[in-house]
Amino acid sequence: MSKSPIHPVSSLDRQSELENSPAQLISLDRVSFGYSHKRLVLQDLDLEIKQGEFLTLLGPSGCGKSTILNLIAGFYKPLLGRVTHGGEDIKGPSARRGVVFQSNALFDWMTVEQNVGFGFRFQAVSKHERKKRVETIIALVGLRGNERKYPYQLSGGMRQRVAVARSMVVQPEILLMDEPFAAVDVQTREGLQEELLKLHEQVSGAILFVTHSIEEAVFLSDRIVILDRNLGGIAHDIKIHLPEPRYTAMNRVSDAFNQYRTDLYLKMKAIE
Amino acid sequence: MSKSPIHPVSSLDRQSELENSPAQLISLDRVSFGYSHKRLVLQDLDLEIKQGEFLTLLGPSGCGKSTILNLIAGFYKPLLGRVTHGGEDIKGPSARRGVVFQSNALFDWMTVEQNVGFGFRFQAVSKHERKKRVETIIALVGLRGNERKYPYQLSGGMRQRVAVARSMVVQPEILLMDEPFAAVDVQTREGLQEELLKLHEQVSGAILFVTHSIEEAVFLSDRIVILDRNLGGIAHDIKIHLPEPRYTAMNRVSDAFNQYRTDLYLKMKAIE
Amino acid sequence: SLAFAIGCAPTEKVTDAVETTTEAVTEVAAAPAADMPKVRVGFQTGDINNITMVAAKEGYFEKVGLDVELAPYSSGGAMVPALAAGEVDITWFFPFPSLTAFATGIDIEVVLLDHAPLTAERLIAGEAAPDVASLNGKTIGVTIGTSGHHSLLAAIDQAGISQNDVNLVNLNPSEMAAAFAAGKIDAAWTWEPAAGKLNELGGKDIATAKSIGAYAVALWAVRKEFAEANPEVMTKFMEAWDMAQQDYLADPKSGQKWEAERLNLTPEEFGAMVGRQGSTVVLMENQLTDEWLGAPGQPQSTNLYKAYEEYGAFLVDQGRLDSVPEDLAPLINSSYVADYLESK
Amino acid sequence: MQLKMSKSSDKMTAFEGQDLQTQALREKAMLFCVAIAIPSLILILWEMTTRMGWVDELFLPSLSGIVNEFFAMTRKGYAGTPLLSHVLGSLRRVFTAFTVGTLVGLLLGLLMGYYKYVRAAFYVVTELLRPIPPLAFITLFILWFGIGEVSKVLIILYAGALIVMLNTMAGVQSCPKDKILAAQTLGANDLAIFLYVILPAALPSIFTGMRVALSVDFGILVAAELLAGDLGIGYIIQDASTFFNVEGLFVGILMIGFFGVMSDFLLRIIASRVVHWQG
Amino acid sequence: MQLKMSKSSDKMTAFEGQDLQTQALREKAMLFCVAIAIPSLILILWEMTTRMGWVDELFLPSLSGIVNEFFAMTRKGYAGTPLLSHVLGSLRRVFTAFTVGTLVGLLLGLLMGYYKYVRAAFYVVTELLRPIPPLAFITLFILWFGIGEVSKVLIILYAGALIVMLNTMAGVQSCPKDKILAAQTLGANDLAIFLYVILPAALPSIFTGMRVALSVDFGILVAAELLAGDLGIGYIIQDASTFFNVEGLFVGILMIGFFGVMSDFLLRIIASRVVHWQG
Ligand SMILES: Nc1ncnc2c1ncn2[C@@H]1O[C@H](COP(=O)(O)OP(=O)(O)OP(=O)(O)O)[C@@H](O)[C@H]1O
Ligand SMILES: Nc1ncnc2c1ncn2[C@@H]1O[C@H](COP(=O)(O)OP(=O)(O)OP(=O)(O)O)[C@@H](O)[C@H]1O
Ligand SMILES: [Mg+2]
Ligand SMILES: [Mg+2]
Repeated sequence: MSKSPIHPVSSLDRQSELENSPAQLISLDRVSFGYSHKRLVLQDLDLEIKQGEFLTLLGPSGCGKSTILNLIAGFYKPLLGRVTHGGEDIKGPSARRGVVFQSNALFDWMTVEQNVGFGFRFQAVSKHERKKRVETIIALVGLRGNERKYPYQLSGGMRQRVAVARSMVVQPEILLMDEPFAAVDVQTREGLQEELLKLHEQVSGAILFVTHSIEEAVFLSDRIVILDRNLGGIAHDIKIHLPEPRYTAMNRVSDAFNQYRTDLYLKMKAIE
Repeated sequence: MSKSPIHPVSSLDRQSELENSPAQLISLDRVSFGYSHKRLVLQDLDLEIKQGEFLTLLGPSGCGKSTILNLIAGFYKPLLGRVTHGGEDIKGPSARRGVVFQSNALFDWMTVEQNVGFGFRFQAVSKHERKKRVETIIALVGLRGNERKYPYQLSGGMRQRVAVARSMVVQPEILLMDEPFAAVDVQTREGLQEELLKLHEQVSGAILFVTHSIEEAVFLSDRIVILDRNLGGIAHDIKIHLPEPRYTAMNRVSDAFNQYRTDLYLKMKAIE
Repeated sequence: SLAFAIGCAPTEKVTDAVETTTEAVTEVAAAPAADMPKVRVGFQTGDINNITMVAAKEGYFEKVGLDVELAPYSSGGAMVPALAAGEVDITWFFPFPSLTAFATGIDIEVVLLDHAPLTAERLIAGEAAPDVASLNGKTIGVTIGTSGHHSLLAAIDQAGISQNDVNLVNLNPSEMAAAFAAGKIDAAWTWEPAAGKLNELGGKDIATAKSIGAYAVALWAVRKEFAEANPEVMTKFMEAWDMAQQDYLADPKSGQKWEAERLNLTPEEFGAMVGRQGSTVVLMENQLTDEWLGAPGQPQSTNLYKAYEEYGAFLVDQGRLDSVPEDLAPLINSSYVADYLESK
Repeated sequence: MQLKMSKSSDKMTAFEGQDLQTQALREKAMLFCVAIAIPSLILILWEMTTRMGWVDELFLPSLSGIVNEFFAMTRKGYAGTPLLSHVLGSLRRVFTAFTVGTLVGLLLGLLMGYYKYVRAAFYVVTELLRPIPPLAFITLFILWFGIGEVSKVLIILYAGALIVMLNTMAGVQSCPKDKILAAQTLGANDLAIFLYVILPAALPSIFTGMRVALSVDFGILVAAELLAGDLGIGYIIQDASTFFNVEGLFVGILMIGFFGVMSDFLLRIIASRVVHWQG
Repeated sequence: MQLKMSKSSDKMTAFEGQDLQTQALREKAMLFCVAIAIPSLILILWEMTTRMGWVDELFLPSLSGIVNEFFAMTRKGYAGTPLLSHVLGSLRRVFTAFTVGTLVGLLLGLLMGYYKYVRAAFYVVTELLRPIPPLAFITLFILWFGIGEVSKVLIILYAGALIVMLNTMAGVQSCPKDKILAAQTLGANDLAIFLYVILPAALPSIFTGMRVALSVDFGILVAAELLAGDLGIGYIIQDASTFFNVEGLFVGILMIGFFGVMSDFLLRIIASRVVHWQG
């Protein structure tokens, strides 16, 4: 991956593009939420995600990152306020919003092909078209040759690729990823990060990413939101400018990267 | 922890101290090993660990880091060559060499106190003395007040502290730690790293540490050995000079740290 | 017949006999009972053990100096392994299990006859079959491989029906009533208490062991090894039995209270059941006739012996026993009764 | 705090009104009601069928008849023995068999789990014994062990012991390797590892085995008391069958059900006390 | 490559000689030998006890006697029926009961696992039924279902069905929440989630239940064939007991053991084929 040719496109183009885009894909509007009556987890949260944006949530454990993700996925409803997708209230889970779980949540009884093709069962897609698209996406995540394998025959990293491919295939407008790479080892994780960036480049759609790793957040994101300990308040909202394409090894050790890293590290420390 | 006063002692003192120490605690002498006849994992490996040294092994997955640790622990025997501790061949597991597992391997049916005190059952230590030493070490790892709790009542980070305390109590001459903090979240991990450094300062004894995280290795180690993909050959042997005390937050974002990090990152990339 | 039907008023003579023996016993009881071995006496929980209970509960065993331990068995079949294992010394059951035990090489001998239940075993049918002849094509419940099975075949044979024209269903006595109530069988050959239940459910008796001329007797068998080692115990047992028998015959109502209680029945219910059995008690002095045990050393001429021969052929024919010993004489030993009667 | 009402959909956790816990509580109450209502309904229907004459009492005794029979038994006893003696007799048998069977199964299971040669040695025998029902052994047990309590207890014991053995073995084998290694690096010898590490690690599995064994032991009671019995709930069931006392039969069956459930409940409580560390 | 020999200690994985795999293979072979040797030894000892006259044949028939009896049965049949008919009769009963019981248990278990109200509704009844032995039901089943195959199959069926039900329920409940959520975000409706997610996730547990149920079904065979029996291995066991044919009894017992082990083996193979994804 580090061998892919580097096109030193300034990321400022990308940032200004996002800046000028009027389209708010997801919007949380004064959202309050709690799992029980005893304690609120989020209070009056405002958050917007633009079309095509790669947004990462950082914050101390238990601050409500997963909760925000669950609300957008439609697994829970806000107590107060609105969570909208393209202006419409989110009523429940939908194929328009893909989710990748830390545990990958693959169907162990289906082959890679069947897992990836699962979403098509519920769409009016011709068999031929379906086959073609499954093939394409499997190639895209670098799993060609593993179509007939079962999850137990794959490594942790490969399993996460299948999970990503499975969500991509139904072309969701946003992909919600809750610490998707936390359970794989460091080397594999870096590979997966680069794959994800490439995929994001090729497939339109926003990504909401949750992680605990500052390095991962800096490397991946267009924008990082740091949440407060205090009822999911937003402490910082930072745009990341790194040279395009993102997925080069140099972007992990460049001065700009180290600067973001140091800055975010100190900001996080301040919250704790 | 970031509030602890910073004593800017040059770490060169510590390095030269280690340099001048003649005492080789553990020594691997032309060691070859394989789990089956089909394939060797280590070939002709030479490695020495000095008394009091904090040595970290880095290297690609499957290169043999855990294998080296298992050989020193006495879980396996080398096929060829010698593994010695204080000049004597290692014949099997012993209380002179503590081990902390990634999974923490706590005894779920014992309280924190009982877990920590377990090693005393096999030593001629008076009940009073035992109690006192268990108390001291529990305080040292910051678990006072949790003596009567069971592992399931503790967080992941607290469990790892118990595991460390349990190994420390029998005063091993070396502590072998195989990715001990890989399964806890980032914030907790940083706390544990700082605790470990403090403990290492107070308790004599060497530490052999295995990790995949370059940041962790740089932050913790006196010396880092990077293993090759090729039969556990040593690719690099690097001394780390960072200001003492190590356990300050600044040591994670200082220029020196970033330099080590970049250097090691590129060295690791070159191996893969 | 010299036997007394239960329920008949006992003669003065018998009452006298009871009194005299009771007196005799008191003297014997003075003899040290300590050197007498413990005797394990078997009884059947699913059947009626009137005289046995009288002997045990009224203290006749103690009076003669026997140290008796009663051992409950669910059926006569369960006695066989117990005899083989030496778990029980003396026990009562019916001819089939005794023949099974003898044929499989367990050393036992029949030493005493208890009673002859002449109508306990009977064929009971619903309205569809007023007599045996009308059983043609019907379903009949029977416990395959028992004396009931043997008798049923004899009954339908006598009525001129071929075995192939009836449908025999193998049922345990405990299952008969349920099957009859559910209308799954038209008739059943069985014995008390199941037979009584069938009557209660509206079944009519259409044949009995007596009506078809079958031999029916409850008999006492002893492990030969035990008997030969303890002849005095055998004699004492006969003595106690004699006394209990007379006591029971003197006042059957009172003698039945033990069993009525054990079987959870009112005295009236139990009395009716015993009445249906139509049992005749085989009196001590009649044991040595050819109708019962016969004289010592001459069992071949007895009705019991002839019945055994017939049963043996039947069981071999049914494939339940590989063979039956040519000589069944060692199975019957009336010498202990004879010894007792002599000493009396 | 005033909350807007959000339309509830059955797929989502809906929050209605101010008290979020109310709904959870209400659901629990509802579930409890259903759990009580259905059995009650069955009982009522049962009583109705006979009261209304829908079904002949011969086929299904009335509920009240069964209850009456039960009280009659408590007063008069059954077959000349007080009901309590029957119950205690059966319970004593089950618990003796359960205790001894558990000990035997535990010992064998520990050895089989720890030493693979012991495991290999017993494998074929235990596999072959497992499907053989106790009922088949009655004659042999009379022959070998007589008709006393020994036989009855052994009949109940062996099936339960096999189950405890298999579960103990699985428990020992499931003990994480790293816990054993950890104990070794702390200086523990083989015996200490066995006592302080392997045995506790196997306990959850052992208790699972014990619960299954206890339920099986109750199931075998009737067969065991077929063996020369004159006492016990199993005896009542058989005797009631013999005398076609369907009401008595039901009393016996329901008593076995009751004591089975009760003792399982007790064992569950004990298990959760002993294996408290699973949280 | 020449290797130095290192002194082996039993605590360590010792490497001796050049071929490291030899030892693992040798150990496997040894274990297999032990697994075969012990049962063989038992058989030889068994034959000896009677040959040498240590034990009366009445108590323990000789092995050769049992084998002879078996061959005699294959030739002459038992009680006028060919042995094959007995065996097929029993197997047919067990497999009918097993199939129907599994289907019933599966259906109930799926519903109970999925809908908590269904679970609540059945809870008390199933808990109470569980410890009640089939033997206790014989009289009632004759009353309700007659004396034919239906009763026999039902006696075998109900205990097995309960076990499959409980395991299916547990399997459904153990389906990871995130797999269900993942299916929802891919557009799956309730039916699809049930078919493609919950059911497959429950399969391993269902097969475990089926294996236990099958072994229980074999165990109940003797009790079931106590009911109006005239055919079957269970019938042979009882009839041989009644006529104190200890050799015949052993043939029956060993046949149940054999078919029990065989069918479990078969089911295990099927299970590993169906639930292939567990690796
Ligand atoms: N299902 C639930 N029921 C009740 N409380 C919950 C539930 N899930 C989360 N919480 C609580 O809500 C708060 C926010 O949890 P959330 O999982 O959103 O945090 P997070 O930022 O994702 O934390 P982490 O980094 O540890 O994953 C926490 O206090 C947590 O304990
Ligand atoms: N118990 C074992 N039996 C057989 N092979 C093993 C065993 N443990 C490890 N190996 C193999 O030995 C090699 C070295 O493994 P080792 O666990 O030492 O690597 P590692 O550097 O610790 O890797 P990781 O970073 O993934 O933990 C690998 O190829 C591995 O597959
Ligand atoms: Mg989270
Ligand atoms: Mg490793």
